[in-house]
Amino acid sequence: MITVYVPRDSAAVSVGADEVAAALEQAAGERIRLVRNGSRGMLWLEPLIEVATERGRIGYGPVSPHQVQGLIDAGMLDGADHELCLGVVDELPWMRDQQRLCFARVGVTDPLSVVDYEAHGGLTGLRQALAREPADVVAEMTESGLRGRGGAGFPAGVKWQTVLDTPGETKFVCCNADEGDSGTFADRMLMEGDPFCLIEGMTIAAHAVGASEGYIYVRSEYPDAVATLRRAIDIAYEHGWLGENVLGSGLRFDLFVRVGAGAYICGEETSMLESLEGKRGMVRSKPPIPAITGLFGKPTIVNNVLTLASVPRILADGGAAYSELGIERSRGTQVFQLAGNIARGGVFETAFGITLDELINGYGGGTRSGRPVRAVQVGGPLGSYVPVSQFDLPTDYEAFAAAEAMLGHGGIVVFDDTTDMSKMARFAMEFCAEESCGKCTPCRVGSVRGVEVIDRITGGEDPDGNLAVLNDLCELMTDGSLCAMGGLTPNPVRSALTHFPEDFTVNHREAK
Amino acid sequence: MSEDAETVRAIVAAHRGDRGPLLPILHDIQDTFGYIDQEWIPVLATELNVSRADVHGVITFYTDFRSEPSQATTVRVCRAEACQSLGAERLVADTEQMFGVKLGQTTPDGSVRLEQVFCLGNCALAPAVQINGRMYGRMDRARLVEVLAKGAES
Amino acid sequence: MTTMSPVMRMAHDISAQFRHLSLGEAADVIADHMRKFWDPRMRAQLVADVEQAGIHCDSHVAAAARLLRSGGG
Amino acid sequence: MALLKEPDLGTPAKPGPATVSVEVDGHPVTVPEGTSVMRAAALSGIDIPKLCATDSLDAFGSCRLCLVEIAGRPSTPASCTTPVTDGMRVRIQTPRLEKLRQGVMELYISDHPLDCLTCSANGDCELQDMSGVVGLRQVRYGYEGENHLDLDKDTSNPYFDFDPSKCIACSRCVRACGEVQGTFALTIEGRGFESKVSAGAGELFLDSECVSCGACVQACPTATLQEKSVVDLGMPNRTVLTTCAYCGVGCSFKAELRGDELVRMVPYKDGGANEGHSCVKGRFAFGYATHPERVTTPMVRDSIDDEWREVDWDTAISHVARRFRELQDTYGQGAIGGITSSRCTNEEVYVVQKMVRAAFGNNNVDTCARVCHSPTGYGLKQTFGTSAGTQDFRSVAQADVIVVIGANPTDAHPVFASRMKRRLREGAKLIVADPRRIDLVRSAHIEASHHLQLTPGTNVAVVNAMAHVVVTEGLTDESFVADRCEDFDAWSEFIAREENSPEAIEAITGVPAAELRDAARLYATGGNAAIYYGLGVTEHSQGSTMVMGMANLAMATGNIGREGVGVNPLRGQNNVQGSCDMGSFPHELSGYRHVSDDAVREVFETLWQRPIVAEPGLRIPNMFDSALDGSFRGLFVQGEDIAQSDPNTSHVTEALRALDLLVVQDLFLNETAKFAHVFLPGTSFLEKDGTFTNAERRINRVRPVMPPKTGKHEWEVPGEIARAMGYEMSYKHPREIMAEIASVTPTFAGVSFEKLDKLGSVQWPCNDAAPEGTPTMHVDAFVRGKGKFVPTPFVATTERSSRKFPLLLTTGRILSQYNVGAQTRRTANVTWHPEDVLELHPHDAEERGIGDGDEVTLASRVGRTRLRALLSDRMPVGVVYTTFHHPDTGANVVTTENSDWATNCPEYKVTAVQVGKGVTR
Repeated sequence: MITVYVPRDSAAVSVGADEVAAALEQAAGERIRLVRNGSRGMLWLEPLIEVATERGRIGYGPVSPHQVQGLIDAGMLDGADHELCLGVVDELPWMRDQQRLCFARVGVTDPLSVVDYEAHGGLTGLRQALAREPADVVAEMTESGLRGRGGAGFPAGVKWQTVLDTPGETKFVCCNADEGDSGTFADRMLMEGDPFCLIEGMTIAAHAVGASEGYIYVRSEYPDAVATLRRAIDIAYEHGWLGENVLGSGLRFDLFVRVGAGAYICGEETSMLESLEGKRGMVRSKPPIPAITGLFGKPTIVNNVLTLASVPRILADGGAAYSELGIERSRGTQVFQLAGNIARGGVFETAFGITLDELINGYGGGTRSGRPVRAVQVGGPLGSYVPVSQFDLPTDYEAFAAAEAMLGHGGIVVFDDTTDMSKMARFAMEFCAEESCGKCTPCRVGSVRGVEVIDRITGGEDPDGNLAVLNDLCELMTDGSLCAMGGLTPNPVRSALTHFPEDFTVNHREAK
Repeated sequence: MSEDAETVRAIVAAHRGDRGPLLPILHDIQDTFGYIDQEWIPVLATELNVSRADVHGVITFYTDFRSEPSQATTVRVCRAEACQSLGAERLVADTEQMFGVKLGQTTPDGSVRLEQVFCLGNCALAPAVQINGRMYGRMDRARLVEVLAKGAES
Repeated sequence: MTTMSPVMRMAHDISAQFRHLSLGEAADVIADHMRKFWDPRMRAQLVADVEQAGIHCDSHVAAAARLLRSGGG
Repeated sequence: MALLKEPDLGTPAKPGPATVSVEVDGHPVTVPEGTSVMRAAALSGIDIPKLCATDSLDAFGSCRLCLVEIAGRPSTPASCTTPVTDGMRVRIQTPRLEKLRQGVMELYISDHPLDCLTCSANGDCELQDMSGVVGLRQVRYGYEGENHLDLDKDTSNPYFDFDPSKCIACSRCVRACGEVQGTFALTIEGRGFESKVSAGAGELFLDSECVSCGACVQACPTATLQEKSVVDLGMPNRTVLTTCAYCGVGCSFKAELRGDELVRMVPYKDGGANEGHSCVKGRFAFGYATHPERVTTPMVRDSIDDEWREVDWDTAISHVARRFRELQDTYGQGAIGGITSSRCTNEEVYVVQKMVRAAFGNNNVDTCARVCHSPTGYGLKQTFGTSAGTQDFRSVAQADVIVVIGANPTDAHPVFASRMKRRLREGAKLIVADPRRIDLVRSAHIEASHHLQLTPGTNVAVVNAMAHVVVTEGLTDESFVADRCEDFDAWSEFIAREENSPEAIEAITGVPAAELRDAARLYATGGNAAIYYGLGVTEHSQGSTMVMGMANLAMATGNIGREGVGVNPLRGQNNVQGSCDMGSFPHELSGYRHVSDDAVREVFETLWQRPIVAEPGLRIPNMFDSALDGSFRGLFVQGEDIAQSDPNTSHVTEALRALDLLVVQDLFLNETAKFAHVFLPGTSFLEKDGTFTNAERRINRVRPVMPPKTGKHEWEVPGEIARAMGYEMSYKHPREIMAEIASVTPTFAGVSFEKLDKLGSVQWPCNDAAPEGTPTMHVDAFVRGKGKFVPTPFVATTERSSRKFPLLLTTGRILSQYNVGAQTRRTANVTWHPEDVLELHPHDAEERGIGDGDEVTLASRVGRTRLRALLSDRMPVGVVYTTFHHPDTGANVVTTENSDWATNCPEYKVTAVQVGKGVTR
């Protein structure tokens, strides 16, 4: 039997992977073992077929269903050459140059195969952790220098230490899988492509802080991730990886998936906790911090998917090994996501420090439209627009902050030179108005007024006066908002104004 | 109504023991009936020992929950930045023109409902559209027509 | 159902509470209660009613009434 | 005084000593740990601008007006949600902050109607105030943007309007409804800019779960939620601090007037009983005081079949005095008596009992507590040594286990219920013993751990079984019992008997033995355990026994003498505690001292210059019996409608008809007045000057809001009658009456109007030993020395169901109405409860072919009446329930003469009845 891989990842499926898989089954069902793996992350190549050969896994893509028969006829199952043949996937520069820690198994294994999981290093970290005292596990995390991958970059070890130090019979581990930012999809790909990794990371966290229950809060826009996670959790229970005696260690840990219901704000950690409690997703004031007063008022770890998915490897290899990667205070690897108008979009995991230019123009191949890049938005809809002139910025939390930008979770959305940046600024306010929880005034009312003021500016109505109003509003939202939603919405607006002021003048707009 | 109320109670019962179960319950109700009837709010409030206002506040906070039944095919066009970078706004305009209704509206014959969505996690294969829960990438007017035609069969 | 006078009815209500005591103890408690809370006219009425009821009267009530009479009502 | 605006420190006080020192704009202040920066600033004398913050609610952090700068931090945190840390240096007035605040106000005003000058909240609007405070000069966004100005007004509530166009979405109303009131009737609908306050599931306020407590109106910083009376009459301009005259909670209110017109009643934050909260009765239902049916002129008639004749006060008083003397001359000194009112002030009550004792020369004085809480007086006196609850209301915040027996606080004592519910939401456990599934058993965010759904009339069996579990399972607090109590051994021998075991009583009470055992264990081992009870305890043939049974249980587990524990009656009427304290019982002088005590009598005899009879007088039921046998001929009734409120109405009315002289003093021509010969107009609480004592022994001032509509203070009347009868008794002011009370009553020795005006209120005992009063009683020793265990054998009531009367009727109250309804029926509160209804279980209804809303006949051995049926699974099968707020129904037509063996408190709570469809026979 020849093992053939066709991703089940929903991005791959969105461009026909299911149809390709069906065509393969039909054309060569009896000759092959078809594995629905996660995606390798080279999304421009999806649907990507991989055939296991003695040379390694040979890739073909992107494949249309109607091309499948031809590929088989051309000897694909033996790894034969073809115009769609990419060669050995692991040797492609895109794959070769990555340092895949989080994504080591994603695209490689069958996401729901426990055999695959253990064969590729799964459970090593958990076993290491369970053999050690909780405080030692937390110390390892602290040593790794891992910072929250959700965007804020708070040191994970410090958070865990706080939860460990807070007394409480009941503690929780919550995974924030409400990946709502445009330009990010790594959480989704990991949940669909290596769910056990997340489960393992959360279990380690539970042991480290004394938690007995965990919740993964997934947005409803990710139905495939939800289904995969639920299935994985069932399998984990069946194998004693979860439940009342995890791997025979005596640890009790129960894990649940909860699904959001269409509210971007629930990606904000306190809003997510409210939502998990069955309430309106209204942002809470801090203090108290969730580590002390979190879900249902109990000490709670809230970490992003990739933060938790980084944990097994840290425990397996040691915090010191992890911290050797990266630069400055940004340690380890970041899973960059190249998105939008880009020729080669996908995930690229590498140590911090790589420049935007290497990512976008190097690995990403510039725009998909073939036109010059005008700007990229880094860190989601609340991130700044970075002009090409700043493409030498190293990917480092502090370096970005110094440039009044935000590295965030490493999502990068590329725009070409046809983009009207005043529209993007307006959209930032519109998005905020659409998704604001409505609790604080600067965000609730300010975002609506922001749209109106930008319309006045671009409409030529007292541009100078209204620009002053917009600046004041941005200042108010930044300094006055309750949470990052209102507080960071001015980032895209201001950066668009700073770097592309011409887009806000009537003349320019009329010329376009 | 009473039969439906029994179903609602059974859904609640299935979540007994869950912490903070309102959202999972609302999802299950909507999955079962396609919407959340106003008349079930008192039933939920009683069963969960919260107030009617509590339930109403939650339902209206989340855009997923519908209070009207609908048989329509739901077409959700992503309008987030990554999709905008590859013409999401044009796709929105095309879609609105195709169906003759705006985002947030249902066609007069009740067959298609257009919605906006902000990010489906398919940002490297933009623009993305979700049709009845299934995601499509690299979407344009032609492909949308094709997909909807196929969807009508399956 | 025979109709009892109000004081007799009340006396029976009180005596019913002290069945757990011996007759002597109960009589003391009941009489004491009546001295503390009953208008002297009511006590006098009870003594009269008990006399009239004779042997048909509840033993506890009768015993308490005897104490009330001897104690000067 | 001028309009009283209470300071608002922004966030609630934190407990504990002031240990954290901070500096606010250079001003040092030291506050308890956990205090917000906002509150610390306010305490240092600096108000930080705010809109969503108010010190009755937890900090929310939404308006962002209260931003501050803190040395060493780059951000501008909200001062309401930021706790102080030692050495913190806060700046609240910097150019950056001023700009931010103006920015926030600019946003608010860009979505607000510009009608300040014609707005009903003009002058009482925090939004308006803050615009001024932050120096808003322009709204650069203009007023053409998206807004909420066209939202419709909801005027459905009879007392307040909701105008969402003026809402600033601060959520204060929503939070008040949840945090303060505990009803959760409000929410925010939608999100973001579309956020809007919604009652229930997008309903009108009137149709929602709203209980009209007024907390939302109180909390609203704008004109969004506003009293209709303010809209109609305009802003008040002066305040009189006074006390509510409804239930025994005794809420403090600011009566706010515009000139001489009462505009609204606003709960007073410094009120010890209510701490700024209110209910629909106290907050809104005061209109009866000026109702056109008020009688303001004395009236006389020779026979009850005659028409009333208006007379002047002198004529009325001399008529009353002459007729009373004549009756005494003919039928003896003991032929007349008086009943004091639990709704009148301590001073008014005191003078009535003094009139009876000194001028009538007998002890025939009783009070309406006879028919409600007399067993409390008896039971707690026997066991603890004083006839009052052991705690203050605040104590409930320290309770870990709360036991509610025969009380329905959410309807009858709503403000205390809110305090209790707050504690329950914090995690305290609840045990409810009640035949009905009252709201406390299960309502939004509250759920009892145990509902002991006992058969009416079996309280004593239940409390005995709980004590049995305590004693036999070794859960007794042995050191407390040994050090503090007596007669334990005899009691424990009695209680440990098999007949008192949960298993043995299950058949009697219907309460599963296992449930009862669990409840007893929870009570004994769950931390601080507090018992609260109501008339469902006292109004039984064993009411007094039950009170002692609860006292035994509390003593056995050591749940007496500190915060969070105790045995606490929830008193029905505003001054029922006070009327009892004042010596209204026929066997007791003020302060619960027996008339046979020579030393006590001597104090009064010396002061009053009259001999006091050393024997007890007649109690109310005895008065009726004596009226029927002809030995009792004249009665003065102060503010009580005995013909409606007392049991077995036909017996009562027969007795009243038999009287030669019935003098009724009341606001309205009530049911009793139908049998009266003289009607003396009484004053409402808005006209009174004096004190009320609430269920927690708290003496509160009642201050006149308006002059007496009757032309005479009510406290003057008994004195004038006494004088006309030849006994000199006069006071120039009620403060002199209180001074006399203090001089003759050791527990009141330290009470004076001056002290009350200074401290706000005090809880008796208040004397040299406790100059500022006594919140918790029996702390080091019981009032009687040692707590006394009293064996409490269960004796079943003689009122039993039978083939002819197979159901048991129990009675109670509803939130919107009060007692006989004389007051509340004359307000818009009838909107919620226009008639009494009979609640019965659907099974019992089905058996009788009764549908919801059908008219039914309710019959007992003594009478029958008719009312409408309400099918409800709150009732157990076999038990029916109604209220007695409406005279048309006259629920007491069916209640019997059975009564508590010790006090003659009527057995309202158990009547064997039959219910039939339609109005037959």
